[in-house]
Amino acid sequence: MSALRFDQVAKRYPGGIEAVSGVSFEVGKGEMVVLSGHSGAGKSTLLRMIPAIERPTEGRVVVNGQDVGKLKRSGVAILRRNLGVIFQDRKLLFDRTVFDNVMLPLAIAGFAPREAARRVRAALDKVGLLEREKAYPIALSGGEQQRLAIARAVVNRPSLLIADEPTAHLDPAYAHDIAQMFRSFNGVGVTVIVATPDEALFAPYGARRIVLDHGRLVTEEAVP
Amino acid sequence: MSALRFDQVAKRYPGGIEAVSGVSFEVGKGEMVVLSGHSGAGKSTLLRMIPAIERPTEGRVVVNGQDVGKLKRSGVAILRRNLGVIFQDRKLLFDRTVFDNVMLPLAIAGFAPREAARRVRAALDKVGLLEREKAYPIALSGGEQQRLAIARAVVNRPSLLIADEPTAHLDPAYAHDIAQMFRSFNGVGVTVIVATPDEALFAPYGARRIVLDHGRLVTEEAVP
Amino acid sequence: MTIGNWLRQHGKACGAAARRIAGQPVNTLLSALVVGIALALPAGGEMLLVNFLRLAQNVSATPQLSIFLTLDANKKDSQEIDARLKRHVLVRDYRYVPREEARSRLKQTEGLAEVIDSLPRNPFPDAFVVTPKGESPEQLENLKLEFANYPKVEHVQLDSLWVKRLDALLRLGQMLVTGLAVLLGVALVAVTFNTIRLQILTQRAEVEVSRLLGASDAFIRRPFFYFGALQGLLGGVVAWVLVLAAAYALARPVSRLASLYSFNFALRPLPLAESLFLIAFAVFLGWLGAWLSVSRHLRDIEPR
Amino acid sequence: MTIGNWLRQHGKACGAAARRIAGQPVNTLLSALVVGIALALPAGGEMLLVNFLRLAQNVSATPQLSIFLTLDANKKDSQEIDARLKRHVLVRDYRYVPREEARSRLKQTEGLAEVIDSLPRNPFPDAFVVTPKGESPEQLENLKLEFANYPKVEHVQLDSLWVKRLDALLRLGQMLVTGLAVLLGVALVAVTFNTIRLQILTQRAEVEVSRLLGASDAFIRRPFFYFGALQGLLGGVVAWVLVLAAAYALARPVSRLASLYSFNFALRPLPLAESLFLIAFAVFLGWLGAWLSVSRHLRDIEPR
Ligand SMILES: Nc1ncnc2c1ncn2[C@@H]1O[C@H](COP(=O)(O)OP(=O)(O)OP(=O)(O)O)[C@@H](O)[C@H]1O
Ligand SMILES: Nc1ncnc2c1ncn2[C@@H]1O[C@H](COP(=O)(O)OP(=O)(O)OP(=O)(O)O)[C@@H](O)[C@H]1O
Ligand SMILES: [Mg+2]
Ligand SMILES: [Mg+2]
Repeated sequence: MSALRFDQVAKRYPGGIEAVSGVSFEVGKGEMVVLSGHSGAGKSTLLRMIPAIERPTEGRVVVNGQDVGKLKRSGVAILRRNLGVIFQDRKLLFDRTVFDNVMLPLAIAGFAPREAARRVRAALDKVGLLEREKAYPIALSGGEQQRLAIARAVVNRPSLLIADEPTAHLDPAYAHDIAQMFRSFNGVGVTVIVATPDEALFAPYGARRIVLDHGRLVTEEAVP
Repeated sequence: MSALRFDQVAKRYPGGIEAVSGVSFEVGKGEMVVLSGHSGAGKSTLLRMIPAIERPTEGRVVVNGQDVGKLKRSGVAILRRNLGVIFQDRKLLFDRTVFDNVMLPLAIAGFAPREAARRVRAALDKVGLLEREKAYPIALSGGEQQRLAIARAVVNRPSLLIADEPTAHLDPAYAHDIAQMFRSFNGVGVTVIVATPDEALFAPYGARRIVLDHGRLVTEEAVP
Repeated sequence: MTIGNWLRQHGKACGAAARRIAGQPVNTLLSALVVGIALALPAGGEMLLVNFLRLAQNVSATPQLSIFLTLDANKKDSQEIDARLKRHVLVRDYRYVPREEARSRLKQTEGLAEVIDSLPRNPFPDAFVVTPKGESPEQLENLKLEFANYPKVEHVQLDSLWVKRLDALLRLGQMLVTGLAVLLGVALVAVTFNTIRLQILTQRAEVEVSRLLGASDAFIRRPFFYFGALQGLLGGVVAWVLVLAAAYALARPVSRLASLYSFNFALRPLPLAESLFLIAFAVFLGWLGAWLSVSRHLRDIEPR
Repeated sequence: MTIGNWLRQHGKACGAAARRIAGQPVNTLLSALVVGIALALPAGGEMLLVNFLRLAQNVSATPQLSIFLTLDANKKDSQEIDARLKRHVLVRDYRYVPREEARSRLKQTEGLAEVIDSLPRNPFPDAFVVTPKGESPEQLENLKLEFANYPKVEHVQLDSLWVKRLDALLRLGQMLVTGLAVLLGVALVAVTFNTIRLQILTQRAEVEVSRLLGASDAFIRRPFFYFGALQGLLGGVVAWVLVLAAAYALARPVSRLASLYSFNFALRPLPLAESLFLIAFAVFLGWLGAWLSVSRHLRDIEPR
């Protein structure tokens, strides 16, 4: 069973725009995939269909054997709890501290407070924000906010990690750190799918390449 | 008289972090400057002091001959009306259409509706979003939102344009277009100051380089 | 800024507020209902009170003096007193109550009808009921003494218990209505204050971005003021409708009650001038709530 | 989910709501004031009504029959009737009113004192005032006929005008209080509904992000329910305080009014059971408003 399978998926937005058309591909468990393409190619749309934020208008998206399009409300909630997602616009909560932002997925999953706090600190440490745990996101620089979003996505130890341009706003040095971090998640068995305009960044880690162009899949190959 | 002058400027945030220390430089009228530095180096902080979003804790920031730190509330409002700013987090209004987002600065400046609409369309056309004028920002891809923010910043034809990572979320092709666009603004006399992790992008246009490191100015030179 | 420009800015702010209100019909209706109810209660109370005062004025605005003749007074004696009263400068009005009328009036008093019927003969004397011109206690006391010295006058009585009762009732009513008005005025301002506060919070991004783009404080505040005032306007109209409805609903039981007290009385709804005042007041309160809220909450939103 | 987990989740939601409320003291106070005022008015009205009913019950819960003897009835005749009444199974209670007492009672009636004094002799007969056991109109009518056939009885009178008046007054009062309660209940739910709506809007980002991270509907709704209920609780307490204050403020004028009608009457504040009910009801209304609002507005917030 693959971790993720797209099966002739199309997404037409109400406005009439077909952001994704006839896309089929498969991601095996423990694989690392880089999704690239021009701005507006449909990368975010494609990624948003995995946690059922958008539903495909045609075809099927299958995550861990479940057809996402057929899930009920409660099924969607459970699915999301088991994914790690880094959104393109980060979706941080500006009225909660750095610590509480990372705590949120654990609170939702119902972790005991002590264990949750331990995990939050571990995740913050990994992205270099442990010292800022009491700060509010507004006091973070763009790159720090990006790292906060990453910490929140991985705190739950998801088996599938989805990242939409996780290295935007990061200088090359930090971007490499982040890529390295994803690589290490991948190394312990996490399936990773990353959309990025900068596919070269992930090249050293032997990620598979998927390229979109105007919603269509044009390339699917291992990074050279 | 220079367009912009920093005079031994330091900014210490309430938390105790000194984001900018003893920075002095000058930007002449019609110049184009690229500001770079690692994540958290203080680029955004520095740029935010120009429209008085942050006030320096030491030193002076002088814009068009005015000491920004000494401006009253109404003075700040007038100053801001005459700047074009692209914020790192874009600050779009998600409950207004693309058209209305770009209209806002003109409404604030009190333009007559017809002239304002003409200018809005011209600005949207320049960033390739004219067809999407009736859409809401949520229906735009990351890169499209970025271009919308650019259109809003230039619609008022400011004499000083401040851009904080304007090419984040843009694929290289679009990033070059945007850089080219800034170049053309600069060509008609607009002073431009851009923070970007990707200074190479602006190299072909002969922009001056300013590099920050942990809040200190380390390099100030023409791009080679 | 030119005048045209100024007008345009205000028109825009008002339009924006109106659109925001029209865009959420259910919530607008609910808010208007709350404001309307809050206003309708003191307004309705005031209406009842005004009606009651009108009734009271008809019934016994000025105290009256009753002159009872002796039982042996005859027609001529009555005429003599009638003549004196006619000439008296301090008598505004008077009425002759022959002994037969006194008897039949008393018969209407509860539980007395059959007692009176059972009496072997009419025990009542002829009487005069006098409405004097002055109202001060001394004047009345003097008149009372003067009348008592008229020939064949057994006794003069100053009608005051009824006045006292009415006064106590009215004072209670006024107290209730004033309390109601104060309480609900406070509630109203609080509701608007809170609505605008939350409105500001939901428009936080808009306020922040406008500030960043150089909007003046006036520019940012204006739509909120219009919002508050419009909400007040709607509430005022609802209040007016409620008061009207209450007047209709109460008309029946009130006039039945009045008839039990042998009054002929119909509830009058709020007159036009007061209706307009009610609505204007609602607009003012809405504006006030908006102003307080904006003063308190808008400064907090600084761009960052 | 284990029970400990469930408890923890509820505790957290309640804590979050409490923190949100405590974090904005001025606004919380204002909301509580609005809810409190809205609740206090019908509660206060009910208190007045309950007091009034109590008074009414004392005064004339059951109608009475007055038996007037003929003027020539002597002591023996009275004793005969007294004996019959004592034996009568349908008589709960009765009282002998000698003609002297009738005369002095009538003297207390406004404007009659001097008339009575001026009468050459006491025009009143001896009388009995009877409180019957039954209350149905036919029973009373039968009793009336029976008493009328007793020897030396001039007339029997059924006391009913007073009852009718009281009934009309009470019906008016009940109508006002019910109207008030309905109006203000609606206002209250509307206020909570609106507060929660705006609360949801201001927490839009939080709701959206929680959804994205896989929070269940219950998880998201819970804090809003607690928020509504807590706000209701505060409002209920304010309402209770207001009613208490009103009871104090009204005590004076009410008992003065009562004394003018020769009643000895003191306003009693809300009893404990009803105070608790008031507060519980406030909590319920707050919860209801939150529930309605959440049902309507929360689904709209879908992550995008
Ligand atoms: N909610 C929506 N409604 C309508 N159109 C949408 C919506 N979301 C995205 N689109 C459109 O679909 C197309 C693909 O958008 P998408 O966000 O998937 O692109 P992307 O590859 O992520 O681009 P970027 O690199 O700029 O983020 C774009 O043209 C965008 O305008
Ligand atoms: N409001 C604030 N309060 C406290 N600290 C802040 C605040 N804003 C920024 N900082 C801190 O100041 C330092 C500089 O931040 P700044 O946003 O200027 O960096 P930057 O160069 O723009 O970085 P990036 O490229 O990641 O956006 C960072 O360490 C950041 O955490
Ligand atoms: Mg995207
Ligand atoms: Mg920055």
